[in-house]
Amino acid sequence: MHLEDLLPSAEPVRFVAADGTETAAPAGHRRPADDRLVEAYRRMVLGRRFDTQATALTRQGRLAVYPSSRGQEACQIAAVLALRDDDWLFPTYRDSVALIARGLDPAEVLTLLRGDWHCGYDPAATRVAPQCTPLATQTIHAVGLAEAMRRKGEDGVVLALIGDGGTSEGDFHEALNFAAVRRAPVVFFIQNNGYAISVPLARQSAAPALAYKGIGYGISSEQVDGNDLLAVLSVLTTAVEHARSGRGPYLVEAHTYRMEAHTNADDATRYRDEDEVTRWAAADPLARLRTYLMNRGLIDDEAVRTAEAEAETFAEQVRTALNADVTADPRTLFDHVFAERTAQLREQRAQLVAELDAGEA
Amino acid sequence: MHLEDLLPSAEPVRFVAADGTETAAPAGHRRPADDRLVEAYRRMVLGRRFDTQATALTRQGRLAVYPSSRGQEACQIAAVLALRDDDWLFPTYRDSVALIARGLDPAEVLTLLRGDWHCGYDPAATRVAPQCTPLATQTIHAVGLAEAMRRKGEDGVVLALIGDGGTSEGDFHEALNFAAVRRAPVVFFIQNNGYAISVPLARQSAAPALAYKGIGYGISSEQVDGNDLLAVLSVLTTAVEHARSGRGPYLVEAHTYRMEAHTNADDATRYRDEDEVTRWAAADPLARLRTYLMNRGLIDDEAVRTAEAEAETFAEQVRTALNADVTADPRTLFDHVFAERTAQLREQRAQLVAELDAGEA
Amino acid sequence: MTEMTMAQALNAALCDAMGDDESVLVFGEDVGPLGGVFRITDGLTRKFGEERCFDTPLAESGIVGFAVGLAMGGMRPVVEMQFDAFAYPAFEQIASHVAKMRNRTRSALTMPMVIRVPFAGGIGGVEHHCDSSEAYYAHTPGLKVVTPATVEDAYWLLRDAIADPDPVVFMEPKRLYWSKDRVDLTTRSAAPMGEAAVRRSGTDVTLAAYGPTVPLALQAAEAAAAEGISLEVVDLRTLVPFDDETLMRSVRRTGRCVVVQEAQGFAGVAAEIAARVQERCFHSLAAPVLRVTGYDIPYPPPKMEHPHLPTVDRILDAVDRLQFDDEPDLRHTGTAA
Amino acid sequence: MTEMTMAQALNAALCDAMGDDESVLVFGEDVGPLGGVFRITDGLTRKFGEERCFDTPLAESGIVGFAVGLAMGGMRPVVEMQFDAFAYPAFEQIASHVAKMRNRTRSALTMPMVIRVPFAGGIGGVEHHCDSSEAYYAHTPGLKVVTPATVEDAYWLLRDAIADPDPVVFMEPKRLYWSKDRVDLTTRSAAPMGEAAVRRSGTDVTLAAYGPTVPLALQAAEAAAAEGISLEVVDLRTLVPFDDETLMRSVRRTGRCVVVQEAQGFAGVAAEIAARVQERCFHSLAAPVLRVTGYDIPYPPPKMEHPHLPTVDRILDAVDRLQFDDEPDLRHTGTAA
Ligand SMILES: Cc1ncc(C[n+]2csc(CCOP(=O)(O)OP(=O)(O)O)c2C)c(N)n1
Ligand SMILES: Cc1ncc(C[n+]2csc(CCOP(=O)(O)OP(=O)(O)O)c2C)c(N)n1
Ligand SMILES: [Mg+2]
Ligand SMILES: [Mg+2]
Repeated sequence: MHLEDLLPSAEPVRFVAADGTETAAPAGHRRPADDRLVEAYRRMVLGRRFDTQATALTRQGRLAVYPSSRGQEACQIAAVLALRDDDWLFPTYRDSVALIARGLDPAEVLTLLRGDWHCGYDPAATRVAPQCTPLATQTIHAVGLAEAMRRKGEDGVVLALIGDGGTSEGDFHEALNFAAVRRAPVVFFIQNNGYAISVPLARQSAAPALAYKGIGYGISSEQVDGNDLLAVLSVLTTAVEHARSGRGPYLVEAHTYRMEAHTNADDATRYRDEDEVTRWAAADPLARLRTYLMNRGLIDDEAVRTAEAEAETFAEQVRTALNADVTADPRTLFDHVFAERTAQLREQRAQLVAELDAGEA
Repeated sequence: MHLEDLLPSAEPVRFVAADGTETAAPAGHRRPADDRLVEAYRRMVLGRRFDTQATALTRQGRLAVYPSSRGQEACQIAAVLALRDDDWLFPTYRDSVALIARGLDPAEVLTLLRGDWHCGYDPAATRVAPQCTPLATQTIHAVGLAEAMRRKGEDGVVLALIGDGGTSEGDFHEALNFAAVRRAPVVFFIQNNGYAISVPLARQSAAPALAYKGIGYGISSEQVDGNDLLAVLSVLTTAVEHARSGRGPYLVEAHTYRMEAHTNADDATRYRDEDEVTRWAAADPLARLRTYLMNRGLIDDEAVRTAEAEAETFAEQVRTALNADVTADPRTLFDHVFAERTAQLREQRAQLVAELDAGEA
Repeated sequence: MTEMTMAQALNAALCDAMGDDESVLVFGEDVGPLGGVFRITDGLTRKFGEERCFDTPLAESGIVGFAVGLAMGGMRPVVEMQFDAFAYPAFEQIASHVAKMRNRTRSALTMPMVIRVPFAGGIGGVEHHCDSSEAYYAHTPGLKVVTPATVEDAYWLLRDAIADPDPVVFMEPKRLYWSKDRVDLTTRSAAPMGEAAVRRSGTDVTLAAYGPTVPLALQAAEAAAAEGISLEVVDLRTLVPFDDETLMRSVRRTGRCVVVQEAQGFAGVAAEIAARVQERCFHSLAAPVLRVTGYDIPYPPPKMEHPHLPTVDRILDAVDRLQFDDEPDLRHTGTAA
Repeated sequence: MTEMTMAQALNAALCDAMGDDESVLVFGEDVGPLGGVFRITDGLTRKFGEERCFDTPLAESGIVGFAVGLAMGGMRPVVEMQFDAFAYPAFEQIASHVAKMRNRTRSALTMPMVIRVPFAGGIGGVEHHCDSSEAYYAHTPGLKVVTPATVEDAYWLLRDAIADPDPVVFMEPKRLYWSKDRVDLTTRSAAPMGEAAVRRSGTDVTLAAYGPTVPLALQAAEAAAAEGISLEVVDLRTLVPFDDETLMRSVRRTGRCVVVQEAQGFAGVAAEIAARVQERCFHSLAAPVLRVTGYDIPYPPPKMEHPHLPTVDRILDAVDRLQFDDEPDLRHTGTAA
């Protein structure tokens, strides 16, 4: 392994400039096939609409809370497109759009945020781990799962998502090290959106770029323009192939931006000014991809309208799905603590049931 | 900050070859002054003798356990010589020789290992933190202490010792990151002695060298031949100056070898073969420095005899100091849990005292 | 007398402590410009500058370990753990260093630090945001554990904790952050940290509660009074060190005791209290010491937290089971088991 | 019948479990070629190869988190924490994932894993090597907690723990590693995990003990017999789930109970047991349930661990305080306080 392979490019990989014009192709990186790009656009439109819809639903009290990924759609969609259906995805609370792009049921994806019983979807069936809140803890789970797949003779890859703030946690360090030492087929994908709630990257790390962490573990690394779908998809595809071919883990950092506040409950004006947000708005990943595809004649106004209409229908479905009130039966609280209820849980459940029957609780 | 400053030299810095002959001076590194080298030799002889004496004392049951640093004396002594008296040292359980070199009372240094009350010496007075067992936890303490010094207007530096195995712990990652973000005057010194108890470095890390971890935090880093006193002292001196001058933390990895088993209780034959040990014996840091100083006429047989005689007298003192049996008064168990004993501790102490008076306990 | 919330009282305590003592430093995640997700540190960076109140990298073990080093260097760190479950990464630093440093250095190094932990539920938080973790700390020798239940206590207990020469895990009941009271913080009437307080006197049964369950116990007492049963409510305030005197004096008078805790019951603080009470007041007890606690399950999702949490009804049910008719209650003597 | 130590029985259990089930993986620090610092995994790498028993990087949170991922993928990880206090870095992984994964996925993902923790003292270990941490796990919903006291139980309880569909924290009493017994592991007579066992029947007092204190309780019973007092010794074996039935049946017969635990007393498992016993057997109790535990101090250095640890004398003193003369014992009713 040469040192060069372990260090990222000096500048983030980029295929398309903020204004949608194609830049000089970055050395050693393949531009994704056109059909993949068109498909990516479709899903980005859908993802963007889903995200704004979810944020709207918090105002109507339909969702307890929602962490938006608006502005990060290039990362969300590329992460999914880079994977096969039998690969695993380890998302955080912020990656609902990726789950939608992977085809999960929106109502299920939002189950937890509706305040209902946990996680909603079936992780085993969808090969998507429960969205993880304790920061960085999922990255080491990803390594264990990748090893389990290898042991079962599967050639699956695991893609673990993490934010810039999460990279400061000890578990991220331990995960990178375990993956490298065990040559696990894991791609660690950092969505560096500039903030950990209110804390800017400068207070989080003094590294030239987070992608420079890879070499300290012997992990191949790259950094990309996180708002350029072509760049993110190209690099993640390379990373996934690298991992699948048995050459060990790969670390990718995407430079992007969180357009909304941390969640609907957060007040971003307390720690960042509007100009910054406006500057990043000009680098919007969706507009950028649309202009690029238009320029290359890969889509036309008609295609755009279709995609947007499709997204509207989807948003409509989400609204209706979430209109139904969550009905949670407290008796189920005791059903999944253990495979079988312990004597203590049987006792406690009996007390609750008695209360419910007496109409007390 | 240029990337080059953050990456270590491709090869470990070395001034003196294993056979004691001087090598081509490594670019950009200053050879320590002759008098410092002679002083270093004196302390290495003393340290080596102390170490063998301590190991011997475990056989006589005078010490519960002793983790030897035989073979690592160049690191142990250089770490101390690179510091001023008002700088702080954060040692691990393996660094007793460094504490001796810093002038601490051997009986106090060995207090904990004698099974007596904890830590022995006064950390505040000696500016040596208690020898730390929970791996890597001391590295983040070092960052906090460095910041406290800065706040008090002191220009002190903190040198934190850690082993190769300890670098795998999350706390090491968090410590490096805190130090870098807060530009704390801390030197992280990894004694890579090839093993974490029975686990060889290859199972601990896949990094080209542990020193490559620095760049991932924006920390200047270097790697050295850990059995070459000149190299270790030269690089650590540079690192300490770097930190003291406000340029932030520094990471140094020394490639060395643990000649003894992990502790007297460990059986190294279970995980490493004699040839390996023999090969490293040829790279002995003490013999290397002696030959080098002899070649340069900086010491002669007379000086060697004096140093060894001095070491013998010291060993003698250690033996007598440890001959006295440890007398521990159980009543003191309640004295340092809190500044003042709580009602519960007063009650519990009273019960113990009653037992002692009744001659029960 | 000014009206303020518990959150504002905590903020005032931090502000006054920082004003009085230069060595008091406040840091953690989002405690700077944002003022903390619960706004407990609101305005501190503006008032005292980045040097005194600042955001750290996102790493709890690092935050506490950094505080350990600062304390070794003579500072008084006050760190915020953003939510109860997010203090777990710091458990080794807390249990092996914060709690033991004084002891292992024979007081040559001390740990005058405060670890603030917003804890427990009742606020509709999603998973990992509503754990009750006080027992982990209370069981760890070398840590003091404090939890306020009133606005006034929030101010004074935090001041005491910061002034204390030893490490204090300061458990803040999230659901009481927005509770209001009219208080005068210029003169102190609150008892010192380490003492429990009788919040309501009664004659029939002693309710022992702390933090989030104190207001609940008071409501129960009110309801019971209507039924002619007189409940005494003891707010423990400090779990470590424990104030046996106040609680035992009460139980010895009432002869009956119910402990109310929000945390899952098994091996929790309520178990310790029940064990102590029967050890020390056995011959005054007319009935077993009963516990009203959360179930032994992971904290439930927002829509289901109500059935998990102690309620006035459960407290009154427990009181009813205290055999005022001197007939043994078979429901809990386990004959059924 | 062959004579073996508890360490050998644990090794045999791991060996047989690995032989029976390919998905059982053993890993941790120094468990490979070295066979673990206590040699519990001795020979497993030789017998089953590096793929089945291997050394990991030195990071406990990583070890447990890696096991979580393996369990998500259908494996049965059995991880070793080298010493009790060195499991603390893994606390977040244990409390927030191992304990909750089944629940937060409605059993779509399960955690059939075993976390082996050599715990408690009595072996002259230096600081951080002798913590009693069982209460931290017992208080965490979603974890089962088991601790063997006999050579036979060491084998069967570990087999049960590995076979269990849920995560088990398996607490191994260090000081019993070298205890010997003649056992026949080909046929099972040991009760299943989840049940307590009466190790010695008696009529006057029930001694409840687990792990390291069980042999001590038996010695105390022997000594008491000489004085004409008949002690029944209940070995709890499993702390979670707790076997109320066996213990309460005993206490209801004897009317008296002493709980013996090595861990610091405050909010420990003994507190839970005392609380449960008086809740469920109040009307059968002739005296308070007393506890004999370690002091509420950091575990002492080797030369001073003896005065800290429960002793036969302390157990007998507690038994003496159980008011056989029906006179209230003022020493513990707190009137002195
Ligand atoms: C261990 C832990 N500590 C603290 C938190 C509280 N918290 C939730 S999100 C967040 C910021 C995370 O920032 P980043 O990793 O950059 O991800 P982003 O939210 O920007 O996508 C924090 C501090 C947590 N969830 N887990
Ligand atoms: C957190 C923690 N886990 C495990 C241990 C047990 N342990 C003590 S020393 C050691 C090996 C450390 O190796 P290394 O860091 O290379 O230092 P060395 O002993 O080689 O000097 C281990 C695993 C510990 N002390 N702390
Ligand atoms: Mg972020
Ligand atoms: Mg080593």
